[in-house]
Parts: sequence; C-alpha cells; structure tokens
Amino acid sequence: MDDWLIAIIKVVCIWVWVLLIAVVMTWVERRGAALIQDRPGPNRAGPFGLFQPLADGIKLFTKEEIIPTKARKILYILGPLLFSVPAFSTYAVVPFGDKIILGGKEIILQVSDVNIGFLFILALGSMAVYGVILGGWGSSNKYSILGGLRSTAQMVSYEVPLGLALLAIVFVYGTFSLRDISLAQQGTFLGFLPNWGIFKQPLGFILFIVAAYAEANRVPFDLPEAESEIVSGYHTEYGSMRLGLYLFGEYVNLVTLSGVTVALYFGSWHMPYIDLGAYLGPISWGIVSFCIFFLKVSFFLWMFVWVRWTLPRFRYDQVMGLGWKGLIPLGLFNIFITALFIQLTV
Amino acid sequence: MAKPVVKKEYTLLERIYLWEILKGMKLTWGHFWFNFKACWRPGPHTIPTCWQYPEDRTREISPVFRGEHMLQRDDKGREKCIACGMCAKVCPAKCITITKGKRKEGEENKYAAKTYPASFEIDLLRCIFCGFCQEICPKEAIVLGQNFELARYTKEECILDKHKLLLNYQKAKEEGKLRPPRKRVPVVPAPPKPEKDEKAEGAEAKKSKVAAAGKAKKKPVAKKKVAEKP
Amino acid sequence: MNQNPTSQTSYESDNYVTINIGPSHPSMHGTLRIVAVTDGETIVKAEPDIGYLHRGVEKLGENLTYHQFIPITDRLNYCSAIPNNVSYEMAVEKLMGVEVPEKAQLIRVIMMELARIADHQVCIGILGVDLGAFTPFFYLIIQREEIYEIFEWFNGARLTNTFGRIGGVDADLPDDFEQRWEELKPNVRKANDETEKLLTHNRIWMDRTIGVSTFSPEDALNWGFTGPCLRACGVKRDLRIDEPYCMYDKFKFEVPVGKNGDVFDRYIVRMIEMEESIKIIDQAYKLYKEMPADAPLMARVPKVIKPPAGEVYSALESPNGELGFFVKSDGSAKPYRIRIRPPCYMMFQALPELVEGEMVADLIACISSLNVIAGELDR
Amino acid sequence: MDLKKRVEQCLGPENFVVAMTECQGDLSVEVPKRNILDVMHLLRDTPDLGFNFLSDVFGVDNLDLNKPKKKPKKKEEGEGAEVEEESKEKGPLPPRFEVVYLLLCLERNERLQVKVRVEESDMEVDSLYLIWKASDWPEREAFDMYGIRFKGHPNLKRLLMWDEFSAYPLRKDYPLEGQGEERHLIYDD
Repeated sequence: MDDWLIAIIKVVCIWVWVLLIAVVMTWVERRGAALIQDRPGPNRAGPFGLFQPLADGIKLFTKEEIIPTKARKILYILGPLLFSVPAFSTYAVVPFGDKIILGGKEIILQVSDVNIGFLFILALGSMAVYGVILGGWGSSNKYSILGGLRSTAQMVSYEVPLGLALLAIVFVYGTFSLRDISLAQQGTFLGFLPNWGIFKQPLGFILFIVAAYAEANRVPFDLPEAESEIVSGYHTEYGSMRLGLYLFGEYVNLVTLSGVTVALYFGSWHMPYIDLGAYLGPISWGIVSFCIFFLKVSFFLWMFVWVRWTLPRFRYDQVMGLGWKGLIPLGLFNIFITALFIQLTV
Repeated sequence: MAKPVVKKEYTLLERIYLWEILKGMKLTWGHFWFNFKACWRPGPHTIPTCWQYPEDRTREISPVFRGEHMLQRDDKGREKCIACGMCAKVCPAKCITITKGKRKEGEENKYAAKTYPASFEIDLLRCIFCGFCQEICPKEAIVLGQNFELARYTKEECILDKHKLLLNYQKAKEEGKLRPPRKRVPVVPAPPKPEKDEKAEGAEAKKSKVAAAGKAKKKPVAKKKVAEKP
Repeated sequence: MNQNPTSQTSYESDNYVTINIGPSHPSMHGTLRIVAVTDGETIVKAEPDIGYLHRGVEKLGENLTYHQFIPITDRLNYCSAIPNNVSYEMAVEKLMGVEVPEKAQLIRVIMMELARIADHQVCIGILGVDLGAFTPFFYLIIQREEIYEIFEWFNGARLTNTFGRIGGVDADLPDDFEQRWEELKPNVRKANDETEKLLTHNRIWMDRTIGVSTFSPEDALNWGFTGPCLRACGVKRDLRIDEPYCMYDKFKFEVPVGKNGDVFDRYIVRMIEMEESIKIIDQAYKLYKEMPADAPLMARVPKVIKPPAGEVYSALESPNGELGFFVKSDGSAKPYRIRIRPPCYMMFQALPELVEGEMVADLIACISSLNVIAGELDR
Repeated sequence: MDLKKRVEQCLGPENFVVAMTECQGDLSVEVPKRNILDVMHLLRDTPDLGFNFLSDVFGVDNLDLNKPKKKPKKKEEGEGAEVEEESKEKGPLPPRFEVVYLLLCLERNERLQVKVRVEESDMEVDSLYLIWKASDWPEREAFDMYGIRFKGHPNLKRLLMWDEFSAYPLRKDYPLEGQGEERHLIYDD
C-alpha cells in the first residue's frame, strides 16, 4: 500500500465521515430543538425519526430544479458550489485522531498535515463568502440581495477577530500546524491544569467561539437568513439540491469549526490527566484517540444547537458594532497580554 | 416629531452578554433534560404537552363540543325533528335546507310528530359551528356531536343529508359520546307586573329563546307566521 | 393599493430600494402589507397597505339579525374572540337598556381575562419569534392550549367560541373549572417566568427592543392609541378602571405603565398585565362561588331582539386596547349600522411615524409589538 | 354640571347646535357641516369640556331610515298608515349621509358623539387631520365605503378596497353580494 493509495482512502473516509456528521447533525438539531421546546420532534421516519435526514436528502434530490426567470443564470448556479466546495475542503487540515500503525505503516489520522494549518482554514473561510454573495445577487430578489450583503459584511468583519484569536495561539505554540499544536497539548501546566489551549488562552477561546458562530451564520448572528426579516436571506430562491448544497455547506462548516475549536483549545485527542497512548497498543490508541476527538467535537456541535434555541437574534448594526468595536479591541488586547506573558515567562 | 431618545443603562452583568446567556442556557437545558428522560418512556404520549394525534386519541373531548351535526331519535327510535325550520332561519351562515313531509298513517313508529323532514341538508362547507341550531331547536332534535374529523375528498360529501345525520347519531350512541340533555339556563324572574296591560299579559314569554317548549298557548299563533317566511 | 405607491413622491432616486413586505410574509401577522422604501437597511418611508382580509363585516351586520351577528364578532380579533363578543353584546344591551345579572357578568369577566392572557401570550410569543427567540413562543403557547381547553369545556369551541348571548351568558362555568384553573395558574406563571428569564435581562433582547420605535405620550394620544401600547408610552388609561363595566370596580388590580413607549415597554406592560389578569380571575371566581347555584344567568330578553330606534357606542378594554361597537337600530330586527372601532386599526396608521429612520429589523419588531391582527384591522 | 348643559353652554352662543339627542346615556350633538372645525376646536380647548381624544370617525347612510317600511305587516296596518302621513308634511327628506365623530375626555371619562349631515349632492367635509392625526385612516375608510370626501386630508385614497374599485360598498343601495367587480393586476414586465 503506497502512500497515494493511503491518501485517497483517507480523503474518501474523512469526506464521507464529515458528510455523515453533517447529516446526523440535521437530525440532532431538529430533535434537540424539539426537546428544548417541550415537543417530541421528528419521530415518524424511522425509530426516533432517525431516517428524517435521509428523507430530507431524498426530498432535496428529487425536487424539481427551478431557476427563476429573472435570475442571472451563471451566478445562480455558481453560488451554492462556491459556498459548499470550500466548506467541504476545509476539513482537510483538521485532525481527527492521533496516528495509527497498520501493517507496519504509520498513518497520521489527518488528511494532510499542512504546516500552514489554520491559515488554510481562514483562506477557505473567506472563499465561502463568494458563494453567499453570488447566490444572493444571482437570484435577483430584493430579499436575497439584502441577505447576501448582510452576510458578506458579517463574514468579512468576523474574519478579523477569528484571525486575531488564532494569532494568539501561534504565539503560545509557535507553529501553525494543527497537528503540532495538538501534540503540544499533552501533560499539565501550572501543576493541576491540563495543558489545553483554553487554559492558556481563556479570552482567546471566547473570542474564537463568538467569531466562529458569526462565521457559520448561527444564531445569534444568523442575520443573512433571518426568516422573520428577509425571508431566509440569500437562499430564498433556491430549490432542490442547490438549497441542499447551501444547507449541507452550513452544517459542514459547523463540523469544521467545532473540529478546529477542539484541536486548538480543547487538547484534541488527549484526556486531561491520563496519557492513554502509553497503555494502549498502536491500533487501539488510534481508534481511542479518534473517539475522544469525536466526543469533544459532538459536544461543540451540541453547543451550536443549544445556543441557537436560547437566544434572540442581533440586529445588523449591532453585529457590526460588536465585531469591530467589541471583538477586535479584545483580540488585540489578548495578543498584547499573550506576548507580555511569553516575554516574562520564557 | 422629536422621538424621545432612550438612555440604555445596563448593569455590568447585563453589559457582558455571557452571564445572561448562560442563565438562559441553564433553563433550556432543564427543559431538554426533562424531555430527554420523558421520551424514553414507552407509549405515544410521552412528552406531556404534546399529543401524537392519530395514534393517541386519548385526549378527552368536552361533552358540549360543537363538532359534526346529528339528528337525534327519541327513546322509541322515532325521529324527533318536526321540520319546523327554526334552525334554518336562525343559522347565520344559512347552510340548513329542509323540505317538510306529512306523516302518513303507517309511519307512527318512524316519526315522533305529524310532520317530519323529507330531506334535511347541512352544507358543512358553509357551516361555522356556532351551535345556534341546536340551541333554538324546540324538540332538541339537531345536536352538534363531538366528531371534528370533517375532511372529505369531494364537495358533495361535505353536504350532510338526513341519512348521514341519523348515521352520525347512531355512531355517537354506540360510542356513548352523546351530548348531555340541555341544561335550562336560569333567567331573571319576571318583574312583578302591577298593572295588566294587553301586550305584557299576552306574551308571557316565560323563558328566553333557549327553552321555547314552555310557551303560553297564544304564542304559537305568532310562531306559525314566523315559520312561513323562507 | 395601487401598483407603485411611491412613484409620485421624491423617493425615485437610485440608491433607494422599495421592498414590498407583502401580505404573505413570514413575520406579517395575518395579511398586512408594508411598502417600505429603504436606503440600505434604514427605512426612509414605510406605507402600510391594508384591506387584504376585508370581509365586509359591517355590511354583513346590516343584513343579519342581532342574534346572528354574534358569531361574526368572533372572527375579528381571532386571538381572543371573547372580548369581541362581550363588547358587541354590551352595546346591544345598552341600546335595549337590559341589565345583565351579576353571575353572568362574573362569568364574562373570568372568560375575558382568560382571553386576555391567551392574547398576550400569542403576542409575546410571536414578538419573540420575530426577534429570533423561538423557544419562549412554545412555552407560552402550551399554556394557551390549556386556556383553550377551559373554553372548550365551557361552551364547546376553542377559538371561535361565540361566547354569551345578548342579555347574559348561555352556559354556566364547567363544574371542574376550579380544578382546571388551579392547575393552570402555576403553569401560566411558570411560563411567564421562563420567558422573563430567557428574554428580559438578555442584552441581545434589550438591544433589539429598548429605544426601538419609541413614541411620546402626546403623539400616542393624538394618533388614538389605546391599550398596552398607550400605557407603554406612560399614559395611565385603562377602561376597566376609568369606565368600569361588568363589575370591574369590585376588583383590585394595578395598571402597569411604561416610560418611553418602545417595544421593550410594550413587552413588559403585557407581561405584567398577564399577572394582573390572574389576580382578577381569582377575585372574580371567589365572588362567583358566593353566588347561589341557581342565580340567573340570562336577563329577560324577547326571543327576536328588536331594540328601540337609537344609536349607542359602548367600548371595553380588549387585550389590544379600546374595542368599541357603535350600534344604530331603526327598530327592526336587523341592525341599521354597526361600526367596530378596532384598537390596532388606530395604532397601525401611526406606523410611518413609528418606524421611519429605523432599520428593517425594527419595523418587524414594532409591528409584532403593536399586535396588529388583520382580522380586526380590515373587518 | 351635567354634560348636556355644558355642551349647550359652550356651543350654543354661536348657534352651532342643530340638534341634541340623548340615547341610553350617550349624548349626540348635530352640528352644521361648514363649521365642524371650529366646533372641534371649541370642544377640545374649552377647559370644562376638554374632549382631547378622538375615538373614531365613520359614516352612516340613512337612505331609507326616514321612509316608511315598504311591507307594513297585517298587525301594524294602523301604524304604517300614520307614518306615511307624518313623513309627508315633514317636507323633503333630511340629507342622506352622516359623519359621526366619537370624542372622549380622558380626565372625566365622558364621551360625546358629534354628528354632521352630508347631502348626496355635495359630499365634502373638512378633515380633522390637523386637529387629531387619529382621523387619518377612519376618514379614508369613510371615503372608501361611502364616498364622503374630506377636504384637507393629506392622502385621501381608498383604504380597504383596491384603488380601481368603482363603487362605494357600504352604501345601502349597494347589494350585499356585490356587483361583481374584479381586480385586474397589471404586471409591468
């Protein structure tokens, strides 16, 4: 088994795995929302409604492809592609486990350990903005244009605090590569605290989480598709599988951002105090690290659902105000403090 | 028009979003956890606030519910309705049409009175289920039952003819979902009449429109005139 | 409702976009249409456009008898049908000079206050949904279902309950009313507390509602505001206290008054009013229990109602404000003219002044805080 | 001092009061059409009246209110006859339309109806928009339903019906089923 074959298998596996999480995530969202709101949620398609995402998928596939007459055809078709392709491909740099030794070959549970790590994620994140603006403008409907403009402004202005929070991480760990950062989160520091990013960068963590919510257009930042104001924003005019691409892209964004949060701040595959790697054999440690990482990611996915059904929505100028006047000063302050801290301790 | 500018003063805890957000999330977690445990219990009606309607019809419907109509029979199995047309006249939506028929000799056991409705139609598409027909009926013949599943495929099926109305009564009788007999609404007693002027003495309308049965003899004269008008 | 209402005004310059927040829009309550000329996000001119749910109720009133018009009044403010029925019945009773027995008045008070709670629950729930907070809506609506069950056990209908007759009430309270009400009371209070916890001190909610579409008391009176929106502007005006009807003078309850008439104050006033309604129902039920079981429920009313010729206006405090009925009769069995004075009709005409200069999101918040209901608005 | 005397005292001197009727406790003042604005100013500004809240404005069509009933029933044969003679000597019928203003004094919680009669020939009434903005939509609706024009109203258009609607539906001679007007939407593409 030479390297390129392993790479292909890894790519296919992780792609299917992320799609699977995204599919299950739609069910978790609907079921979680229901249980929060004192109602049972989907329970008709399969036991506990588990086939509901399958039903949605089939529905989205079989619906008729309608392109509105006034829509600008090329932009209308390009929109969802430009939104979902970056979303699917950002998971390439996010690890999903430590490493596994199979038949004498050591395989890193990460599609590609690129040493520019989350710069790649930031770049692809801003690519997704094109998908939204083209979709909004392409369908030439006033609400979609408004939705497209809103989401562009929001995504762009929340890239900055996201970048600042990640910059502080680079100060602490000295490297961009997510795998190295994950490895560095081993052991404890200051005696009792596990060596995780959140304890080194508490303010950075909060900044990152808030900016991640804004990037993924999740409540309380779901301005671009605020149903009550602009009739579900940029994907108003979209129908079957194009709408599917937008929705799936959104959920895959969630999975990616949760993966990055866990990898940077929550000690991706390390248990707080016990180092399992030493006790378990190479194969079982690979699987166990995969499961630990997945459990942490699912916690953050649940956080997205949980927050969505608790909070009201921001207004457009408040989102901008919070972004520019709130988070960016905090980000700079965080970088200053981290730099000071490193200067004093090293 | 100078809009009064409002100064927003927040406490520190309110100014940072997180504290209130966490309190809100604690509350929603409470609901989630309660329902999460609830939905593991077997049986359809697990979450108390939500009825799985088609499977779980255990919700108790009030006996006075105003649902699909039915034409009642008295205890000897004879149709009570005497086709007086009061219900057709009082109906705000004008959805009841009756044609009168005289009772022949051999049909004493079929109809309670001398006249009976040859055809009795209620157009469910026009009916607003206000219950005026059952309230004004002197013989308590037409009554609104507890059936609310009125969806039908064609318009014609939505016209309830006499046969269907009697069938509804039959079904309700078997299921024991009959409407309790109408309680007489107490009315303010008649004021003591010191002098006997002609109009008050004649129209001793003892009760309001609800219990028309107990009218004084003179009254039917006026009533016959009322019934003639279409 | 012509095709481009803003063509003749000066808003044709190219950086204005005319958005048609049309009759079928996710956050329009019923069929309301607003033609908003926006410069980016801020609204330059908002012109409401009504009439999509106009059923000609007043024309219908002139062709039905007095008794037959009662079910039509259910369909005006369909979130709380009972105050409409009672207001119409009180107008006809005033015209005929009929005095309703006390027990019937108490039943009317109890049922009206229950309808008030249900209406406020819908309004606050929808206000939450329009601002993105989806969950409080469900907590409130579940309690509203319990209230509708009481209506169902009272006279058989949940929403269009054709409550009462001219001259009194057509049925007594259900015998298990006490048990249902004692069960319901803590739940309603719990739902209100949860909504308060989720929303009131939440900074996102406060940013979205404080200072949004504020209105000064003079303007509110000038525009004919009544009800919670007028009280939110700081004017202490409640028909239940100023012009007591149906034995309201026997109950003790406070009237909440806001400070600066914005969406937040309307929300708070409605929340407090729900609490007051619970107190009123308790006091009314206590009085009701002291009444003898066979106390009269209906006044002495002839079978076909023919009020003497004349015209009368009678109003009561419906959940949205002063709901008045002007009934003119010419002595025949059919009313000669019925005019309905809906509370949200006056408030919705002030929308341009309420929202101009604010953002599209505030327009949506303002409309749901006014609780404009198309059935009552267009009649 | 009861409301009737106070209103007479305030409106009487400039002989604004055409008629004053009382029905079940509601006082209603009829005022000549041409000086409706002065009456409203007087009613609002005089201290002891203080009607500062306009509750509603609406039209009434009295088409056949004054004519006798067309089908006198057997029992009321006698009365039917008297009504005919009585309306004969009263001369021409009073003007057909009426605009009723409902006023309210917030401090004393007193209500007053001010009535203005409008002939079919000249359907013009001064608008109260300058005194109370609350009269904006009700006046538009009165125009929409009865055809009563309000001079000085900023935006007198049809409120409930669509603009191309030709008739005035609430008039007594307009049939209940409508005259079959359809709305033709013009799409401008």
